[in-house]
Amino acid sequence: MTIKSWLKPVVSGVAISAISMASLAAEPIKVGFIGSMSSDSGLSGLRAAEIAIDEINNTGGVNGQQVELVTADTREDPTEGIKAYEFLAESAEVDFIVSSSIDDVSLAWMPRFLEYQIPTLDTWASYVGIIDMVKDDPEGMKNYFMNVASDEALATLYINFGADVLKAKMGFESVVILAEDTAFGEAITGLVTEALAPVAGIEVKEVIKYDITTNDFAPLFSKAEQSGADFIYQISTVNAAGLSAQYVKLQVPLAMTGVNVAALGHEYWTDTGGAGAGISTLSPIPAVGLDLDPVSAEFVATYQSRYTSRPVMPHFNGFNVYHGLKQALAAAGEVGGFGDGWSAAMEKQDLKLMKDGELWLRYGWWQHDEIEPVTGRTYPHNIRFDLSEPFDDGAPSMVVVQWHEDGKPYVVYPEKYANGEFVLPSWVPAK
Amino acid sequence: MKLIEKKHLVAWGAFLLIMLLMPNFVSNGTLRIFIFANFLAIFAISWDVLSGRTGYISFGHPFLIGIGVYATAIMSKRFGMPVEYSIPLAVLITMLGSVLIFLPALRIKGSYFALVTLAFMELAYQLVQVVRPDLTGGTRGIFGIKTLTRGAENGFYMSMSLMFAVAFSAWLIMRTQLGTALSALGMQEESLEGSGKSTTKLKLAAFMLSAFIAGLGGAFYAHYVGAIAPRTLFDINFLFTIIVAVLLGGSGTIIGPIIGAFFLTFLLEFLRPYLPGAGRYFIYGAIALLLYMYQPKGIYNLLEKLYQRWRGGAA
Amino acid sequence: MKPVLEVRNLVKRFGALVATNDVSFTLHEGESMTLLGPNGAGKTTIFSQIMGELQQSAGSIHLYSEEISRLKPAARIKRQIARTYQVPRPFAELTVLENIRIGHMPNSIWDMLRQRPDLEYERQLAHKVGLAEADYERTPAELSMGDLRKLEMARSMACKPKIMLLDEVFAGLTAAEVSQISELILKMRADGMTFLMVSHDLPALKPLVDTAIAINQGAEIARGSFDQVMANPAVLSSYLGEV
Amino acid sequence: MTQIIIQGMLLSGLYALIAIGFTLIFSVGRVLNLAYGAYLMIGGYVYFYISQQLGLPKGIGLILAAAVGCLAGLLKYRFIAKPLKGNHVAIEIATLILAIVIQSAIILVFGESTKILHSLVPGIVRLEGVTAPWSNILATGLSWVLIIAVFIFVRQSHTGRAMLAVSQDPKGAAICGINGEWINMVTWGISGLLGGVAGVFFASYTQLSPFMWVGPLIVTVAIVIVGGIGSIIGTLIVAHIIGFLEVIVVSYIAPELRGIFTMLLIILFLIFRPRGLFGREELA
Repeated sequence: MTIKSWLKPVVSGVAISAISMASLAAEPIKVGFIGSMSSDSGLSGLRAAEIAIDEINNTGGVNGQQVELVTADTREDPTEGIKAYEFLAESAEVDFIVSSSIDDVSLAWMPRFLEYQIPTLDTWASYVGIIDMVKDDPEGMKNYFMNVASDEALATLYINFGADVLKAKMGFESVVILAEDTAFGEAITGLVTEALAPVAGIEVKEVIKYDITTNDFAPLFSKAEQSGADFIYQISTVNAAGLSAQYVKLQVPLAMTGVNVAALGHEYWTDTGGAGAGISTLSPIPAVGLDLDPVSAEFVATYQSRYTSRPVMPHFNGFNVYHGLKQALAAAGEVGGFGDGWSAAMEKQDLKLMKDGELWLRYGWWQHDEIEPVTGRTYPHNIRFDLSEPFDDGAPSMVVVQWHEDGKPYVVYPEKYANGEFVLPSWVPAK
Repeated sequence: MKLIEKKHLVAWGAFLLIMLLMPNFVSNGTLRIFIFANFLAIFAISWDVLSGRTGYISFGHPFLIGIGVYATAIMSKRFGMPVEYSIPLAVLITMLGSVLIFLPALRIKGSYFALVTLAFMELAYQLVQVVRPDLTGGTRGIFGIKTLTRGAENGFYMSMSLMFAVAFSAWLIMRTQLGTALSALGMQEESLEGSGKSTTKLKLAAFMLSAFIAGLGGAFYAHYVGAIAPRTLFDINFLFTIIVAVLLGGSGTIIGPIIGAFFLTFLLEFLRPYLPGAGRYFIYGAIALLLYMYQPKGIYNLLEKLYQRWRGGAA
Repeated sequence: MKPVLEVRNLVKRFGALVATNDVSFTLHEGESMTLLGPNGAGKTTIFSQIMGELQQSAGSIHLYSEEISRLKPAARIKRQIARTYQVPRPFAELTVLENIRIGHMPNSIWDMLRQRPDLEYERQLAHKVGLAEADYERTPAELSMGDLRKLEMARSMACKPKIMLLDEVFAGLTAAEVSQISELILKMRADGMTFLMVSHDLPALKPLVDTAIAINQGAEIARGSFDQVMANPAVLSSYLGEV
Repeated sequence: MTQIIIQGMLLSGLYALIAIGFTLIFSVGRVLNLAYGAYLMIGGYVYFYISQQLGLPKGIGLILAAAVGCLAGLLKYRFIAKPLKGNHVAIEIATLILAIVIQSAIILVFGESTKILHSLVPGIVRLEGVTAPWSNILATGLSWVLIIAVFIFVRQSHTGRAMLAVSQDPKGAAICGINGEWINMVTWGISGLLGGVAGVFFASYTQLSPFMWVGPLIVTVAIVIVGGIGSIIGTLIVAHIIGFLEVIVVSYIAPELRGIFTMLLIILFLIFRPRGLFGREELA
């Protein structure tokens, strides 16, 4: 007799007594959360999942079944991510997984997803290659969804920002790119050099690559200054706070914009000790500084009454987890679980969040054969986005956010969402 | 004493049998934990063959493992080479790469040797990001490496057979005169030379054996996890896990590193529900430090002593 | 008798200090020679140069007419010369038999892997030097000084030398052990072994040697039979000077 | 050119400052304290907690950073270096484990995210078109002062000479009535103190993170290895060689190759000239 067969009667005995005590039938639905528990973005996602599940359980659960949350930490490390995914799939035996994993970690557990086929929703990773996998293998990837706009969509809208604001308004004609030496840095550098120049008419003077372990950016900023460019385009995901803090400490006399992941968090100002002024970054929406629709605002109110430690405001992926998890559970409710029909039911989910009578945020999906008009390609199972004004088909894929010297983040682009102007830091001379 | 006796073979057989039957006793989740424990045990044995025996402390073992990992990942992913060729080639490349840390060992030892190997690991970490990122994947590493198995049970059997094969072969080798000579090298290098043995040849043998195991473990590991990143590979934390596994289990033995690897991996998993984040490493590290300070010969030695006391008490 | 070991005009300098000052001698097959002299006279330094552990500053060393001055220690041992140390340096965590095994195991890695140890031979050697059967599986930490010396002898003998250099072979031994080792050396002499010895135990040394060379401050001061050398006034004063 | 000189001087000053405490322990105890990087981290986080989270004056933050660093040094001596006396490799392994423990403890208390320290002295100067933060100029000045102070202390004071004696011949020193225990404690304490102070400057120049200890540790090891064990002047000179080398590599060759030269220096010196440029003695 194996331990397993010996355990079975005991376990089922416990289960039976539990059932007889509770009038509700069946076992709970298990939702797994995978993300980095010690990072702000991971915590945002986790707390959003807790809130969403509590709300669903308080209104009777899904078809009478209660929902239970199981968590697994990735430490933003691909190997830990694989272990965490295996833990959720095999030890916890969850029915559904919501992920706040960064790109690298999602890519690492992707083979495990293909193996287990547990319905999974990504809320942080934006790598367009994963959406391409859905395109190429619709059957194998049928249970995978990504409710953040893929990075290609982010970059495309950013090029417009270059033309409309940097060139037209600020008069910037040339850029020096300061990019971390990563695959992400290389990809964005490629997009910017290939599209920013021809589309927006901004010349790329020089590309400076730096090691992600760089402590001292002073020589790099000197180099950037000497290039004679009008502004710096930074691509920084790993060491972002350090780079922007030194930018301010050294009072580099050039405007800086681009991708700065640290500035996506509400704690950015306190983390940098106020040394983050003038930095602008693209942000997937909902972003810091973005006004909220009533539904999301209520979620934030609940969040802030429940959690007092950082992050005090959920990151964009917190909103994605909250709305996305509810959609996933609703789809499961419609078809009686996370079985075969779930994917089709999930594809039909379409949450339109309105503010002042206008479409503000949309959690819907691109369908398999639907072509996005601007890029001319398909994005199955990616969140529905809109790349051009007036953004009436979906939310924009991103907004540009800038931290001003008053310590507040403002949305400066696109026009429809803007609540502030793109300005130069006080020490930077105007062009 | 170093010869092979029946009771040893019986013990190995029992160990193999328990491992083979393991999937019947435990859940798939536990099997997954065993898989990582098996790989850690392989790396720990590799470290011990070099550092535990000969006394040349390697602080750069992830460097060796990394060569194997990257070699097979690049060959199979970037050049589409079948795994049957890429793994043996990766092992060969690792053995060649180990010459880089073997040469310094001819001149320096002790702390200095440890530092050189540490520097090699850091150098590899930085080079891998800069040199040909189209091949190495730069900082992000390589994803979607062909995996050899699907499912926890298959992964378990693969890693377990590999670990068992490595452990048993290493054990057999350590029972031969070569094993005796390698241990002697760690105790008294001068006397060994004074007994007419070429210490250079013996060191080379130890480095090659260690690199063989590291390369083999690394290559299979790459094809198990399917994704590698330099940050977690050429990492002091990874080095720490390997060394601590050996020291806790008991260096200079084969079963010690296995015990250490299993103990550490399961401790980490056991702590997961209580401390989901990196805080687990605090408890893990504190236990490692205390054990190292007060039981430097490791758990194996402790068990042996307890067994002898128990037998003494029974007799 | 043919010459087996020739030392010609050996010089070793450590900076300004001359540790070996133009020493020459020839050792013939079956001969037993001793180097006499106070502490620090440079006897062990000569041993180390013969074995290749120290490189001489000038002069040469020949073994069976072949120059070995530039060979590594292991290569010299292969040419059938071995030594013991003033302070025994056993392999602390190996057993007595394993310690002996190090001496006679093959040189090639492949053979080390393939060949089983010759346990019978190890036991014979251990028995020959007078180690007790009960000690065979013990580690050096459990042995007396006398047994450690015997172990050193056995390990050197396991290299199958024809010439043995014995450094302070009687130091730290009880009277009984001294006579045991003496007997062993006499027996090996009878079997044709050539010896070069250093010892402070002059009475024990005397019956074992044919020739003596007295050394002081690295240079030879007298040569002849044991009694002749000991009667030399320069030798006496160098010893007395030490006291 | 001016830019290279100014940036080189500032970076080198910082490197000299972080290396000096490590040199001290290496020269007296002949011990590689791999948890040295953790002193820097402790100093930085203590300063962050006191002056940024509690909002107390920066001076108090700096003093407490030094005090906690000193305490960490003393504890490390009492509970690790002393029990493992003489076994250098064991101390290295134990301090490596300790560094990981400290790293996890900081993650438990402060979380994993990067923190930015306010500069000890805010503001910048522009010299010939090159920006130099006051805080770095102060760090450079302080590193010179501390190095000279330690140099004078070791050469002139009774305790300092006793430290030299212990470093050269522990047994001889004991015979001369020097209390080796006391000297070791003083050395570990001062080393921790210097590490704590250096950590504040290092972190305010760069940033605070639980993984920040590895980088400076490697730089420090390089400086001590290349400079020669226990050579205080060697530390100063080599800190400048490495600092300038890094700035030159970043400005003229390629920024991403910056650390590679440091690593090559370590490897080449350890293999071909283990006593370093100015070293006194070889460590087996």
